[in-house]
Amino acid sequence: MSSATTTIAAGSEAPVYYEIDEHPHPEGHSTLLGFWIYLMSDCLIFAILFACYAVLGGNLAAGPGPKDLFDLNLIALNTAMLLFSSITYGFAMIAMQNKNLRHTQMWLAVTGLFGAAFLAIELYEFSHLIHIGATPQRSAFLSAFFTLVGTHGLHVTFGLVWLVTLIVQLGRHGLNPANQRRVACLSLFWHFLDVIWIGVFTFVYLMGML
Amino acid sequence: MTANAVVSTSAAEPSLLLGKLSWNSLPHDPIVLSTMVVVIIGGIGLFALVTRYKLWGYLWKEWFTTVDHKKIGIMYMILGLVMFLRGFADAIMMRLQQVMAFGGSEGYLNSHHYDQIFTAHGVIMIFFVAMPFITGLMNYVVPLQIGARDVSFPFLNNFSFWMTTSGAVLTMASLFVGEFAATGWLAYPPLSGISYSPSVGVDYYIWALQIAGVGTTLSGINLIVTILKMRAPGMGLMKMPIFTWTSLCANILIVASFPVLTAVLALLTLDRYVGTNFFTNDFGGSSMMYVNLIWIWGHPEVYILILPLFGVFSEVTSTFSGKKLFGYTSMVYATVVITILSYVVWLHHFFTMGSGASVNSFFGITTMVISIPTGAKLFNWLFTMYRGRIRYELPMMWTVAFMLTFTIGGMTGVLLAVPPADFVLHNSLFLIAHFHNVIIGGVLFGIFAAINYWWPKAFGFKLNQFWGKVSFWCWVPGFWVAFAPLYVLGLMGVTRRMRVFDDPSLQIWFAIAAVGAFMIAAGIAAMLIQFAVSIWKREELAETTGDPWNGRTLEWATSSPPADYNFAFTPRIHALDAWYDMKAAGVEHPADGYKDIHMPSNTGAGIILAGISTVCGFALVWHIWWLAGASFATLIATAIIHTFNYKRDFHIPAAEVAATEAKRARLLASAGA
Amino acid sequence: MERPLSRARLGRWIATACLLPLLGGCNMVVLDPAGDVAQQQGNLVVVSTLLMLIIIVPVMALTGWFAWKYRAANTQATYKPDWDHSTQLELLIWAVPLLIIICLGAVTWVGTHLLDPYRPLARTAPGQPVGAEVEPLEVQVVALDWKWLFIYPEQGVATVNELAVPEGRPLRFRISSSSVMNSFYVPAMAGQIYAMPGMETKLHAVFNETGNYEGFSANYSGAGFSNMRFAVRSMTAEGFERWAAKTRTAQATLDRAAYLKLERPSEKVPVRRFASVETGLFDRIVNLCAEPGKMCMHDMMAIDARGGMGRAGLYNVRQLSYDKFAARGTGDTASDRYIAENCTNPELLGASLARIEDRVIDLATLTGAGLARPGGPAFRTRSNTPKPAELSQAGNMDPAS
Amino acid sequence: MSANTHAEQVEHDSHGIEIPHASYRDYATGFILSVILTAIPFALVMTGALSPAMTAVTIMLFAVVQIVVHMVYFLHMTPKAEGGWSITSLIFTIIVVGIMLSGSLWVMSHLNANMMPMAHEEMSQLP
Repeated sequence: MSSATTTIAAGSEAPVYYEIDEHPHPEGHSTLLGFWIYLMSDCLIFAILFACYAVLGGNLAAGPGPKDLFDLNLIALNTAMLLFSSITYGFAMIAMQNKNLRHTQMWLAVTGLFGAAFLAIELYEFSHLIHIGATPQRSAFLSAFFTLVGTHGLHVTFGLVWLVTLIVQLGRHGLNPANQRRVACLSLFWHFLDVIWIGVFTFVYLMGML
Repeated sequence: MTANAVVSTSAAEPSLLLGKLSWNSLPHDPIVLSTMVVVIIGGIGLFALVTRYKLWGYLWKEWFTTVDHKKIGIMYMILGLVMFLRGFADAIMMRLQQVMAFGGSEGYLNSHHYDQIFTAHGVIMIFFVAMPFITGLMNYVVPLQIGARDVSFPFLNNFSFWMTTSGAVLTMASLFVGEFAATGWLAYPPLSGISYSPSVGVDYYIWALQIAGVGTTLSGINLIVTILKMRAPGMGLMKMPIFTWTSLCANILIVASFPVLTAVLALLTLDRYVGTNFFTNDFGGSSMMYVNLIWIWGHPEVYILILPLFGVFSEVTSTFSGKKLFGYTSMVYATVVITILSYVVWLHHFFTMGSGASVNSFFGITTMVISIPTGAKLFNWLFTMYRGRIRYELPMMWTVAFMLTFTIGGMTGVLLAVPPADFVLHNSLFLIAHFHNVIIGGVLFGIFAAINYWWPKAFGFKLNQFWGKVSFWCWVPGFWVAFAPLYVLGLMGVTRRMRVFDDPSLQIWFAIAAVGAFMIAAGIAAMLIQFAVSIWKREELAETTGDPWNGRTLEWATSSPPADYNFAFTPRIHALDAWYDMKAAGVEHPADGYKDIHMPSNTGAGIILAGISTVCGFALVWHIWWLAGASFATLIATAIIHTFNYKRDFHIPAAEVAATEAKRARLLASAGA
Repeated sequence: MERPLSRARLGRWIATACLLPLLGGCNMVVLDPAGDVAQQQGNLVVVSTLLMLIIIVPVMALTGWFAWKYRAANTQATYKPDWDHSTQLELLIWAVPLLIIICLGAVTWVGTHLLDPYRPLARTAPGQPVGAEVEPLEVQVVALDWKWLFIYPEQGVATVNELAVPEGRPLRFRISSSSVMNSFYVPAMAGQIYAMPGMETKLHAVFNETGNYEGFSANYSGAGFSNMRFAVRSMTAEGFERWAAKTRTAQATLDRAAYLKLERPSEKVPVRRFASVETGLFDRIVNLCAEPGKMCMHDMMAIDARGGMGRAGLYNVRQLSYDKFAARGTGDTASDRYIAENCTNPELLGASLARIEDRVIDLATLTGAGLARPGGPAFRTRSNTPKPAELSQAGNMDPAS
Repeated sequence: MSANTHAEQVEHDSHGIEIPHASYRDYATGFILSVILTAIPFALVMTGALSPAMTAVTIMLFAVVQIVVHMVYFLHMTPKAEGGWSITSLIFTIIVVGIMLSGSLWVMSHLNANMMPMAHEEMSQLP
């Protein structure tokens, strides 16, 4: 992992106790791992929300259930948006590998558009539900539903803010190592949200419609 | 006496400008009022002193904005100490109330006040005393032990500290502005729901913990990555000092359990603020779900607190017995096993909530199983002492006291894990005695051992022995005098959180417990005197070798206090107990060949962000929506602006390193002469 | 189970004898209770402690001994700075605790199942099995803010803050709460169990001695918690009959309206007695539908189990018409909503009731794996379950709905 | 510190960053698999081709597979990335999540069955 490990090993007879000819840990060499561990902790937040949905999802309080409220066509569209944003983010990563700043920015922007579309659809769904009276306050099921899906939506929102910031930062500083790291971190974040969404559409929407 | 003791803060219609905040929110109670006056006068005095001696610039530059893990560690310890005094004041007040409130006497605290006190005591002691203490220790020691120059994310470290402080500030603010939760430290709904706790107390609780929780989680991530990525070359996992191992496990537990707390509290927040129905009685909510979830966090939390101290005891025992740690490998495995097992025992906190027998016995037995690795650890310390040369310096005294005290605490813990036994002891003073037995006897004694052990490293002088011993001999017997009566009372069927009592035969036991509490108070006073005397006589107690205890791990290879960069040359590890190994091999520190050292720069972003978070939390507590919105927007904007700062590091020139190291070499030479 | 427990009793005497000089005169009710269940639980405390002392005592002795013997001043003692491993010792320090935990685990498994509060009593005292003909006395317990309500369906009476029971007869408590979590605990009788709103816990116990005891809430429940105590009077069977007869002559009666008044927060409430109780009141309390016009939880859950009421269900939310929480400090009742009782859709209601009628209650698995199924009377739970038809009809006829 | 040396430092550092290597092939494979793995569950539920129980099992299976696909092709999870620590932390998280979910469901089903007014008949099915 660090280049220092290899420096000394060769040849010297007496064990070396201090690294004279030192190669420092490169700055930010822990960032991706740190960010990944953050994602794991975020994953636990979602796990708790899923657990709540699993336990409370059946408590409709004599109100409407999933079948009365969900529109699978809308969710299919939503899922498609998120999937497209995944692949476009992938293209941004490849553009970055190829040191192509313009393309990186462009693909990030496209990703952002898909993400925004996803959010818009979700907001439409929520406002529709609230409009007909299926508010989070109506039943434990709706509380759990809005919170789980809404938390995912909040993450996407946060991802969008980050995405915009990053596009600006790329414009200012180009593909320097710090920015490359940030693009890579956001990539983890974005794809992680995708993984969560798989859980959401399977367990909340599809299972709800059975 | 009727329910009118409940002071209604929601009587006035919330205003647009100040939300629920009004003159009525300030204290009426004479006790709180006088405390407030004292604190305000003290605060003004402190402010004046700092201004008088023109220390603001120094504090800002050297401490508040620092990204040096050592200084952050010390600031955590100070935070823990300050909050410890507050938490202990609560404890003394409870002891006094319980000894007075007999024979129809109401004591001196009404329920509104008393219920807040026991809640605040629990919350403060766990979140703002024990957690800062252990985080501070890990922050200070771990990078030194693994031969690193700093943690992986120095800025994040500063930010985490200030977020923890921000939570503490909110908790303290609740003392004077409004009130704190009167729900017990875990705030079970429906009691903590808006229907039964309509005032701001629970909101303070929620936001203080949420803000501090951000800090704790981030610092956990930071330390995990530091340990995984920043170890000196040659330090394989099985060559890591045992304290680093236990810290790693504790931080894994932090990262894998605090999000649960965050999520649960967020759901409670939604219930209170938005009117959702997660934990309400009606509309399909389930309050048992809250209890279930919060203990999924709560039990690992216990191990978060104790594991690092197990590491401390291991280091101390090994150092002061002048021996290698017995059974290092089994110690590591025991730690890892405890880490995993701590996730499968949470239900033992609510055996009496009505689960079936198979669930209860499953969780009872898993709980007992944890005692096996814990027992193995105790044996390992025992056999480390065996055939050693034990020097009874203060850290070692605390360790022996720990071994004797914790064993009893462990035993009563296993007892409580037997569900039928728990049915008669749950929520009793026996339970209180048990967990104080492990938390004081384990966590606090460990922290005292650690403070005495690493103080010379952090400040360059030892702590005064005499006052240390006075403190020790007040604390340890004081603990037993204070808590043994609670074991007895528990067996007499007395419940926790009681404010008044009927049965006069109980009073004597509460009186004994109160005496114990005052002995502990004397112990705390002696400890503060110890610090003061030691700072006063720091020239006499000066420690120039960097290795006052004939230590075994890498932190003792540095000067006391270590240079900003910790190690001028990164050490290379060949064995467990790296420094002992280096001493045995007679390694000389290289005298020249220094290079520029790459360092992170200080930044004010952490304290600014945390300050805004405090404002935001306060606004949310009081439903001052415009302020909450504005401060949240500012928070995000500030964070984004901070990311536009790409220049976060600098280099210490080789010449400066050489000068620092030469100075140290001179010191060492003079010490040796 | 007989033998280990009698051995446990011996252990208990030993332990008590050891502690006696220290604790002379103090009444350790947990270890020396008046009821068989609490007695067994207390014995388990002692047995477990003794089991653990097998290892705790040597460890503490060794700690003291090593700490003394290997002090630096004692240069006579062996000093082996590099000795850090011994396979035999390692085996020992893992194996001995493991063995003890295995024993303790076995004790726990059996004890937890046998002393499960849901499990009907198999005996009233050592060597006194409960006959098939014995009907346990049912007491319905409600934790109110901040007092206890006891309803005796068999006697048709109710009390506040006074629990009177006949000695020697199995007791069957059905426990709930009106607002927040409490814990029902009579240390002299049996271990505690939580009392929670909208839920029903059960406790089976028996008193083996007559006398006056104390019960209380063991889980903090708000401002009046400290005084949430009740008198427990264990009487002879005849004494209990006399008590019940006397209670039936009391002035007050407990119907839903009286209950809703009683439910409001108050502290240090003196003993009150009610000559009669509205049928099904306890079930209404458990189902959170003592308030007029509010849908009962079992109806709600039956509807939920069938997929809810659809979008139509969105409109059956009503505002609470009275100030339930005022005394707890909430001035704001406008936000307290509830779900209206469903009387407009008889078809739906009929279906849910049919489902409730159908249920067959079998508590057999409560015996736990590997344990004998207790014989005896208590499996007639069915007769004790809510009579929903009656309940709902009462609700439908309520003028408020 | 002059801007000049700082820039050099940055240049030097860029060698140390371990951004996982990605290729068009990876992303395309991942995307196509994801589309298939998403479309089939949706179709199954929308058309009702299988019995509800069968559908439930199938879509859960598909979800698990799709999560793995995302992990491999989008998140570039390999046992070697970050010295194996990222996959270790992932496995640890999965274990903890598994414990939390299954434990909570088990505990809550017990509590509900034991105490909810409605659910006595479920008690006999409890483990």
